[in-house]
Amino acid sequence: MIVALFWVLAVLAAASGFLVFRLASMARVTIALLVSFLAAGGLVILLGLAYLGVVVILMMVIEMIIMAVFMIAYMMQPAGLGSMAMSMSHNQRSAAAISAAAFVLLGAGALLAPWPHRAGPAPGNPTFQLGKTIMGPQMLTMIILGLVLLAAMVGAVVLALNRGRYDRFGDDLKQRPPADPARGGIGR
Amino acid sequence: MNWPRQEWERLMVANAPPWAVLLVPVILAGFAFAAAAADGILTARAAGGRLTGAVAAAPLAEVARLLTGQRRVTPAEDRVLWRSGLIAVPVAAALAAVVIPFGSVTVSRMSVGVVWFNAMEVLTWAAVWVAGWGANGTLSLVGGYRFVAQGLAYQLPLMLALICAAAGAQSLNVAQVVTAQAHVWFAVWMPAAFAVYLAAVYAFSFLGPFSYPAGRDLAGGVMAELSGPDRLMLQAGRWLLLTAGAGMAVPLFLGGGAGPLLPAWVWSAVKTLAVLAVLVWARRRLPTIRADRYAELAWVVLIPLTIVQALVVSLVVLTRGGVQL
Amino acid sequence: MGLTQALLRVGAARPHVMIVSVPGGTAVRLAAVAELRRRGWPAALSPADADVLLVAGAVPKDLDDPVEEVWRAVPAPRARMQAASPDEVAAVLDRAGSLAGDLSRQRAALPVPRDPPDEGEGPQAGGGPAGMQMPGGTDMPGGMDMADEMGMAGGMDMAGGMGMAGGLPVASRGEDRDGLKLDQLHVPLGPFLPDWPAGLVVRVTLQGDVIQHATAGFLGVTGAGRSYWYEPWLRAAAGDGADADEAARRRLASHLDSLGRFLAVAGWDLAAATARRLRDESLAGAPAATLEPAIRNFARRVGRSRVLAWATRGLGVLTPGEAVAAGVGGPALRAGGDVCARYRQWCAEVAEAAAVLAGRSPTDPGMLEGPRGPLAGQSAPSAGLVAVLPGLLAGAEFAAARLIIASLDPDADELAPAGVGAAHGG
Amino acid sequence: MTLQLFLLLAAALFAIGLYGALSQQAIVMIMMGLELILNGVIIAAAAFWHYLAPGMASGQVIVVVVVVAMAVEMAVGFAVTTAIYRARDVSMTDEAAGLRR
Repeated sequence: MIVALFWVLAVLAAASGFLVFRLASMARVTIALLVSFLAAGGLVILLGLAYLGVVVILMMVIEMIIMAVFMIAYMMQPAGLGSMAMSMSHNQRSAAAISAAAFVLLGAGALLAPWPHRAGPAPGNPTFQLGKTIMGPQMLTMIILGLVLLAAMVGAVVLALNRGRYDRFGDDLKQRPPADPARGGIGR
Repeated sequence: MNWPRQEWERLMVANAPPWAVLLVPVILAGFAFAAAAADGILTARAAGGRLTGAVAAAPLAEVARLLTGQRRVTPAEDRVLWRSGLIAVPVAAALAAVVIPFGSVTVSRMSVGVVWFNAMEVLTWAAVWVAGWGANGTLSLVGGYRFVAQGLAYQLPLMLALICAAAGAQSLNVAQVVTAQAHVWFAVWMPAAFAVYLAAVYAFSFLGPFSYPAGRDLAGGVMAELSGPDRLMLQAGRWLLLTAGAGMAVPLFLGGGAGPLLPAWVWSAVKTLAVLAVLVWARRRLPTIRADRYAELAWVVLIPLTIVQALVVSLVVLTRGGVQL
Repeated sequence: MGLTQALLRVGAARPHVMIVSVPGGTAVRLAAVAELRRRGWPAALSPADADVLLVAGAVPKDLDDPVEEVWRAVPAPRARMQAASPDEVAAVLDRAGSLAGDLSRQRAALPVPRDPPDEGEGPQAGGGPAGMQMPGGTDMPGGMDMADEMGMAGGMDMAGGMGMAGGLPVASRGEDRDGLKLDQLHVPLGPFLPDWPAGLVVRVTLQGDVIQHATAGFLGVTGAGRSYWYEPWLRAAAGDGADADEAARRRLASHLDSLGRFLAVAGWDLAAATARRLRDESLAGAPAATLEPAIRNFARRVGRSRVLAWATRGLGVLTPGEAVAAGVGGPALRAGGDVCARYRQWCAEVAEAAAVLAGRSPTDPGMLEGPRGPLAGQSAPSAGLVAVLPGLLAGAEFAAARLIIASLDPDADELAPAGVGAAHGG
Repeated sequence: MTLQLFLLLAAALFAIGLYGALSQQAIVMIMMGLELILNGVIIAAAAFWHYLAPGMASGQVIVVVVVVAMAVEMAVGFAVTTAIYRARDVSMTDEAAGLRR
């Protein structure tokens, strides 16, 4: 039963991942990638990491839908209808060769490497194990991740915005309410 | 195959037989029917109509009507995505309900039930957006996008509200969240989290004040192009989501099946019905809250509010004897 | 087959009815709505949800095609009915119910014609598929961007300008408020959206759900300037004798009708249902003594709602100066502000009219003007309301635009057919 | 079901993602390729944790880091796309390369 589940999820993950670069409609592309992630999340759960698996599912749904919004906004012909669905790829052949080589290399490594045996028993609760680790020995990792996330958020907003505070509040920053195209919900 | 047994137990352990999984959608649908019937009665009363047995049975008649209805076909629709999105909504509701304990019986007592519930509810993001997209209609598409906008507003406060309950119990396991409320319900000392959670229940089932994605101004939004069985899927999905949300409020904030005299499952049912009654009663009493207004409120007021709530919960847990691992 | 027939019967016992209201059909519409409520039959929001299409009133010639399009979008089992006068409504609905529940007749009518992929220019049914294929516009799965906060700004993108894809025209692009050149859709709103003024067609250029440009006008104006809501004033003008009581009642009902529409668009179902019930009661001649407290109660609750005010503040600001310049009179001028001010003005006037009815305010028939403003001017009050729409709608998001239109609620029947003009702007 | 099987799947996802990242022109499609690569990394890390060292949380921490990396990649990637699109009206790498001239 578990083996069958593995095969189903594995094939689903790889096949829908492949479909990402074969489908024309941007909505279908994103949903295909989402299916690949959902299958991967299922596999992570299968490996005993329930928390991380469910988090992968949760995060990827949100991420992919936001991705779909941007994909459709910026892509030509997002619906991929008719003959207008032009090819938007380049050096297909060399890309295929390189990635095939990468697969062979990685696959050979996976099959030929002398993997050690399982060291130590599984923890009583892997979620607690993760929590204790990132709040303990791996605290530095978490702090750095937090800073990176913060920097990414600030950087992304700065890059994406076309209106600065002088546009919103006027040259002397005194204009109230700010000149926003739509009013927000807290009385500004 | 060296699968350590205890890992699977943590994941799948149920104190119900495996076939009970099949009961989850049935029980959920039963509660949803009750809610929809109550809603119909309230609608009829507000309009000044007569209250008859037919009004109460209207949800059943509606199912019959939609089952015989013809499916709508629109030009250049994306049928595969459209239909799968529609089916995904009730499926997500049923999957989310798997971790809800009914009395002392749970179909899945997985160790991460709270996160599971959240993840299954988030599936509606993809499902509703795709349902809006697939129909290839302006109003339907705008409705689908509205759900994403609404999701960006409600999701983070909801997550933080769930974190409050989990932190209070020091566990992501729903059964342990219930156990942790043996003395005081979480609703009592986490009122902000409870209120945010209830608002989010409306939001993810896009009913009541959060029916923005299916608003009247959009002639039904994501529902605008749906007829027959397709419409049944999404309409049922909304009510099932509302019911699942109400059902989950009971173990998270209202002490689960705990209560005097009556058996636990009766208490679970009574509390679920009470939450549903409040949700159904209040749903017509507020205007639609548009995402362009709610997003700012959620990010500027509700997220800090729930963070403070989580902080308070953590401090209480620490002072009450610290973390037991 | 027995099962299908049985299910069909059960469903047809409570069919969803889409009322198509056309100019000149106000009285029939009111009768139909009241009859639906009496039977407990739900009103369909879009053709896809409808079993019965009830055309309220005689269809003017230029609305023939739009009605036909809506009908094409109604899935089987279905029945199309027409009620020319308020008295017919009950009988027509009876027939509709039995028709929708008749398996053999429904089978005979199948298949329902599919929508042709391209419909060309023309006003379209809002909820229908028809409203969906953008005439002169696009192939729909064009999307929007989320660049501007969470508010769904943005546009449908399909770079490359015009062209055809899959038999559908492709969107063009244009500047938007985020400085991104994303796709534009040209969408006609109306004439048959739920809670929408009869005959109104607003052609909008949408980017995402932001309206960039709008033109507004009426289709099918046949009323010869005889609006249902102005009947007492028209009679008075014709010298038939002014009945102050009747005028107050009609104005009350008119405002309640507008309020019901506005509250429904705002998604406040309970208040909308109350407004409509009170409207029908006041038209049916309920005694003022029972009507007045209920209306005062309702007006206070709606007028003081903080959530509704929060949701509508700052939308569609119409200053008194602009209003006068456009020829807007009546409550929209007196409110002199945003959507919130306008619905509050209605609430105040509703309470006032109820007080007049109950004899608690001095009655002077000359003082009480028509529901949308005085008829004295050279153009009908609603002509001014339509004229200000393009300016108010430009830059508004879809939901805000619906609220703005509902807060003005122009009435096609005030206009004489000759005076049909489309307002432009944006 | 063995470690090798999981690693083969991870390698397959990695290779597909690499193919996409190399062959696609649209920035958003390249990001899809990167996400697929990271998807492979997630599976590999979880498999390593399960089969090699479940006693240590390192495998889990890698998964957390990768998930965060995905979020960062998304946020910055779309911000860059938005900025380029606004400035030059392009969303393709080949066209963006032309902007230098």
